[in-house]
Amino acid sequence: MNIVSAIILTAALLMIIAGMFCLVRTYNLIRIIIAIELAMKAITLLLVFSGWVNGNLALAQTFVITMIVLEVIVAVVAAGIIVSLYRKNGNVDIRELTNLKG
Amino acid sequence: MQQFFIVLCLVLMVLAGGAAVMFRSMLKSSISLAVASALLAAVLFLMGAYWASIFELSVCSGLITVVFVSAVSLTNTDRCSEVRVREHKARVAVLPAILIFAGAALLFILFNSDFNIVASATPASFSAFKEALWSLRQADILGQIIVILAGTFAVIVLFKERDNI
Amino acid sequence: MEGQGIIFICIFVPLIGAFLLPIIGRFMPRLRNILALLFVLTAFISAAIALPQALSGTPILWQMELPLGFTMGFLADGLAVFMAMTSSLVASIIVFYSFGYIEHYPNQNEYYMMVVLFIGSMMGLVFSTNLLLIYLFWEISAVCCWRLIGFYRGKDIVLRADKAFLVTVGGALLMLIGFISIYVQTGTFNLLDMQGNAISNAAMVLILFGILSKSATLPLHTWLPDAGVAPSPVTSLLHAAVLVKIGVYVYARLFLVNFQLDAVWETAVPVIAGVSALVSAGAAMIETDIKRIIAYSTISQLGFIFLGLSCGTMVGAAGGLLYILMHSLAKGGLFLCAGIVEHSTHTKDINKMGGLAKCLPITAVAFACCAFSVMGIPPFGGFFAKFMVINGAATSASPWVSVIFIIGAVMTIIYLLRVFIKVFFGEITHPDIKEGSWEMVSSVSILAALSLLGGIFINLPSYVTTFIIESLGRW
Amino acid sequence: MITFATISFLGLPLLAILLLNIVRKETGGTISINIGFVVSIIQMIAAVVCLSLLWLHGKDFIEFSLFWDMNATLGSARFSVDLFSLVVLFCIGMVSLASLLTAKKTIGAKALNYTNLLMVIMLGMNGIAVVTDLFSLYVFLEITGIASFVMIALLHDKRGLEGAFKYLVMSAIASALILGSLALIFTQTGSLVYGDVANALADWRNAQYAPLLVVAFVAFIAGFSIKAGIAPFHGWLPDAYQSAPASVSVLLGGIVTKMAGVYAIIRVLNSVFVSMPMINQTLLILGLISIVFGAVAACGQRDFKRILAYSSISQIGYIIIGIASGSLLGFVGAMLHFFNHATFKTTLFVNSAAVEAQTGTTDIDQLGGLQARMPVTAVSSILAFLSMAGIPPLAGFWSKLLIIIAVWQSASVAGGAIALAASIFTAAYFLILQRKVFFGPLEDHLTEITEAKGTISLAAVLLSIVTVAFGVLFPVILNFLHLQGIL
Repeated sequence: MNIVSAIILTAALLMIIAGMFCLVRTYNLIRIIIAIELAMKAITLLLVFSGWVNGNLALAQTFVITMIVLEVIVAVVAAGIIVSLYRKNGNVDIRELTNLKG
Repeated sequence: MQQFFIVLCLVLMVLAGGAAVMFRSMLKSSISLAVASALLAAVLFLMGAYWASIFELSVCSGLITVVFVSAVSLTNTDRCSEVRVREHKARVAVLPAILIFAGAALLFILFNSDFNIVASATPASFSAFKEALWSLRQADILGQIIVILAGTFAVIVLFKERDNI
Repeated sequence: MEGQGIIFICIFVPLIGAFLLPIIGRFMPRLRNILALLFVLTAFISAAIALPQALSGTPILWQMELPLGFTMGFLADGLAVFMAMTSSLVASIIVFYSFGYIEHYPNQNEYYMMVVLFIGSMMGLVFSTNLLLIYLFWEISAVCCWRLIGFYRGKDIVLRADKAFLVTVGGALLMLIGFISIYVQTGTFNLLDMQGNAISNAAMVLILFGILSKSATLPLHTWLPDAGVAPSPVTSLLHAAVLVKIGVYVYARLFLVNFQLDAVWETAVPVIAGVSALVSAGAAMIETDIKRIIAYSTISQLGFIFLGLSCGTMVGAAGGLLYILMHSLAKGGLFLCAGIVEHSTHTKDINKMGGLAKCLPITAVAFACCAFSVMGIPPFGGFFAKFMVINGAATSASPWVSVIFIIGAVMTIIYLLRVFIKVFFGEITHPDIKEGSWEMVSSVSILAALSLLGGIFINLPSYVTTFIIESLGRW
Repeated sequence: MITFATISFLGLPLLAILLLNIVRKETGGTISINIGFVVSIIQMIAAVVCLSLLWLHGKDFIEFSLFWDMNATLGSARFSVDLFSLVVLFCIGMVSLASLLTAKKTIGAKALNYTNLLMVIMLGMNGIAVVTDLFSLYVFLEITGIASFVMIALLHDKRGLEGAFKYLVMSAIASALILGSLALIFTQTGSLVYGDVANALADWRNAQYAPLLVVAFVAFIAGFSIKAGIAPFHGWLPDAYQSAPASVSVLLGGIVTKMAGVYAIIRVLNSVFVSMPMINQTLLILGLISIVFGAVAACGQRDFKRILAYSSISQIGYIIIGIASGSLLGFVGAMLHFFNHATFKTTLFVNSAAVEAQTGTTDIDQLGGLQARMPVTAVSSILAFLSMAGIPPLAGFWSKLLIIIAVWQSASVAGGAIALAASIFTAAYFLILQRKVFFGPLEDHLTEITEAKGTISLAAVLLSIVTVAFGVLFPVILNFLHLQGIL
């Protein structure tokens, strides 16, 4: 394994860890989505890296493009839900989401 | 040289990602995310994935940032982002330790696996990319069409319709 | 093979007919009642028609080949037909009794449907030759029992119905685990293919749990007294005709006819039965609720049946089988009498009753006859059956068990006499009550008469049961 | 004929979306629901047609494509239907129909949006059923997910938005896990088509990259377990089910999470990760935890829909252990249980929709004795529940039996026994629910309630007929499967 691959994998892992850390650390709904986006960056990197490794970069790029489209739509839906929640609750605090208990 | 730039961009990207986590202000967080995304685009470009890089730059670091910034401004929550430090001191200390430990274990596993690298850093030709996209990935293109439809309906439901409750 | 149709009539007329009853009941309640009785009687008559062939040595058999060893079939051998006749006979008298008892309550459509479905599942169970079919009908009967116990819909009543359902279904699940372990060993669920196989003790314990939960024997008996909140015809059905007898029958079918058991069970099962008989007899002596007393007496008497079937001698097994018949008739009668008493006095507490023999003379006589049969007073049928059981136990490998049962029999006499005297003699508490409707009174009279006749003409039933047991060729 | 039938799975909902948005806004409501009926009924017919053609020609699967040339380069992401996907496609049509029947009475002014999203979600689920490529599988999973978030939030109420957000976050995490694992697998295989990956992984045990694949598998199973709501990863599922509008819960509970999680796991296990004991054992343990946990947790709930949600977790466990047994019998059992779960769980959600529509609440403490007032709902719920608790002769018993025999024979005796004994908890929460809602005395404030007329009752009746018929005719079905050489 060459050094660049090692650094790429490390960077991807660090981004995922940053995302997970952010996910459990925040009360803010928007920041939760930012955390997920951070993790998705790492996944993008991993996908291109895998194409780079096995020489099938063209295929890897098509994956990345499809994935980016999906990512955007998820972000838009999430933002829409957050804005609607803000209109109901007056804030974007996860501690306010207590209507569902069992 | 190229490898040096890849590494440099990666380091900067991780730093920007960390900044996105650490900033108190939501606006600054979103912009850090955009920067991380742009740096990722640079990495992808250097690795030879040109089209992925263009998409990453325009869509992720452009469009998604717009979405986040609008969400932040629509909800006026730029400043009220509180952090869970006060209530769960113990948990906040333990968690990074677990994460870093898990990460180290994963890295160890990955470094011990032997990647048979075939063609590192050979940029894909446009024709190969076109072939891959249009004839191999028909299902994904159909999926993209459907997901854009879904996004449209989502916007209609979530933004356009006035709620009557 | 001739006459397979008769088994199908016997099983499927009540099973399918049950679902017609609520539809008919919406328009013509009277017709529904008559049809319900007719369906059950059909089962009885077709079982009776099948009797000669069943005893002839070439029983009627119908089978459907299925992959994976799921092969299903119905077999009308002597044991099955005897059981089917006993159940459907008592059940048809109970259905007739319900005409009078149930007519003022809501949910009658459901009641008749469930009763007939109950009988149908019993008929299906006795003829089954497949462990899966046995389980299938077993669970249908549990569902019927659940709806029937909850007939009055009170909060407490429904809770007890749930308890009964949960206990019997839990036992049945354990039994199914046992069945599957047998299946994995042998590769089939078909009983005919594994005649004479030995089964593992683990499977035996699991199946025994199922049987004990259904027959309400000691560790799993508590649901049965609680089920007394149901209408009297239902309790009578549970105790006398169908539910508890299912457990006994499956025991006979699996462990007398089919599987070879470890010798240890010839002691273990009688001991469980003996403890159950004594403890519940003790409980019956201190209870004051008339239906609970009779319920505990059922648990106690089931001990006798189990003893007979499990003691390992031919006389005992024949006696156990005979006692199934005699106990069904007598216990059915006792519950129906208790139903009349409850209907008239609106109480179940024996301390609040007395001197009812004046107002309810026929009921009192019928109650006495049935009680004598259960106590084992000659010349009633119960005497001969009990005598055979204890005789069989005394000549078996562990004769000391019979001592326990003699004590149990004495206790039976005491607590049944106590009930009888408290309720029907002494101070008159309810001077202005009347007998129940003619359907109710006549059905208890029939049951009492049958208990007596069964004793007087004991030759016929005892010949049949002995013949059935002999033809198994075990001893 | 066959081309038409196969293409209708993906083409018809697309066409319907076009049609739906051409009609004028004012009349859109009723027409859109009717268009939905047509689409779901045609899908059911198409599934049956394909199934019979499959048997007539004696084939195992049919390949097809939508717009492009079928015979393009090797390794392209093409579509294919086989027995299992056709059963599943039939279920999708059936549950969509039930959801539409429920929606007709309850959805009101949102009919057009609802139908549009239903078409998208059908496209997503049909896509999951027919793709032959791991990445396309992910794409369609995501489509299904996005459409379901929006459907949960359709009414714009606080609860719906909250449930949708929780689902979205968990689903996004699951997607990240799945995609990361795909990237790791892709490094070694160079393709994500099922067959290619299976070939590349065939000798995984001896390969140098085995540790890498272990990481990939862990991420993969975790991702799909989140999507399926298997026990340690189930947090979002009850919230999502409870908060969704009535007709959407029907859809979610009946089919969506089963498609997104369970079907995907089964498909991948069957065509890609063939016979890997490590994965099978993990899934067996997860499945058993789900069965026991879901059933026990359901006993403590006080909301009709939440009980159903927890019971879904429990029932999914049965499907998972069936497939984890690794034998053909287990696979058939899992397939049949999938179908049965779709019928009886849909029935129950339709019943909860009926109760909600008539009484305005799903809190079981406020209900009681509804059987006298709503007989159709009560009887169909009893049948569905008995089927779920595995009481013969209803459908659920047979599929559970096959699964348990398979587990017992091939994997572990204890597993089979636990799975079977856990049915007692199913019976327990069934009794609690029946006692509080339908059985028992009629509450005073409910005396004015009437049966939910029209399409809701129709849906309940149709589904009950399927449950009963499947159970009673099971020996015939068993024989038929045997003749086809499947068992």
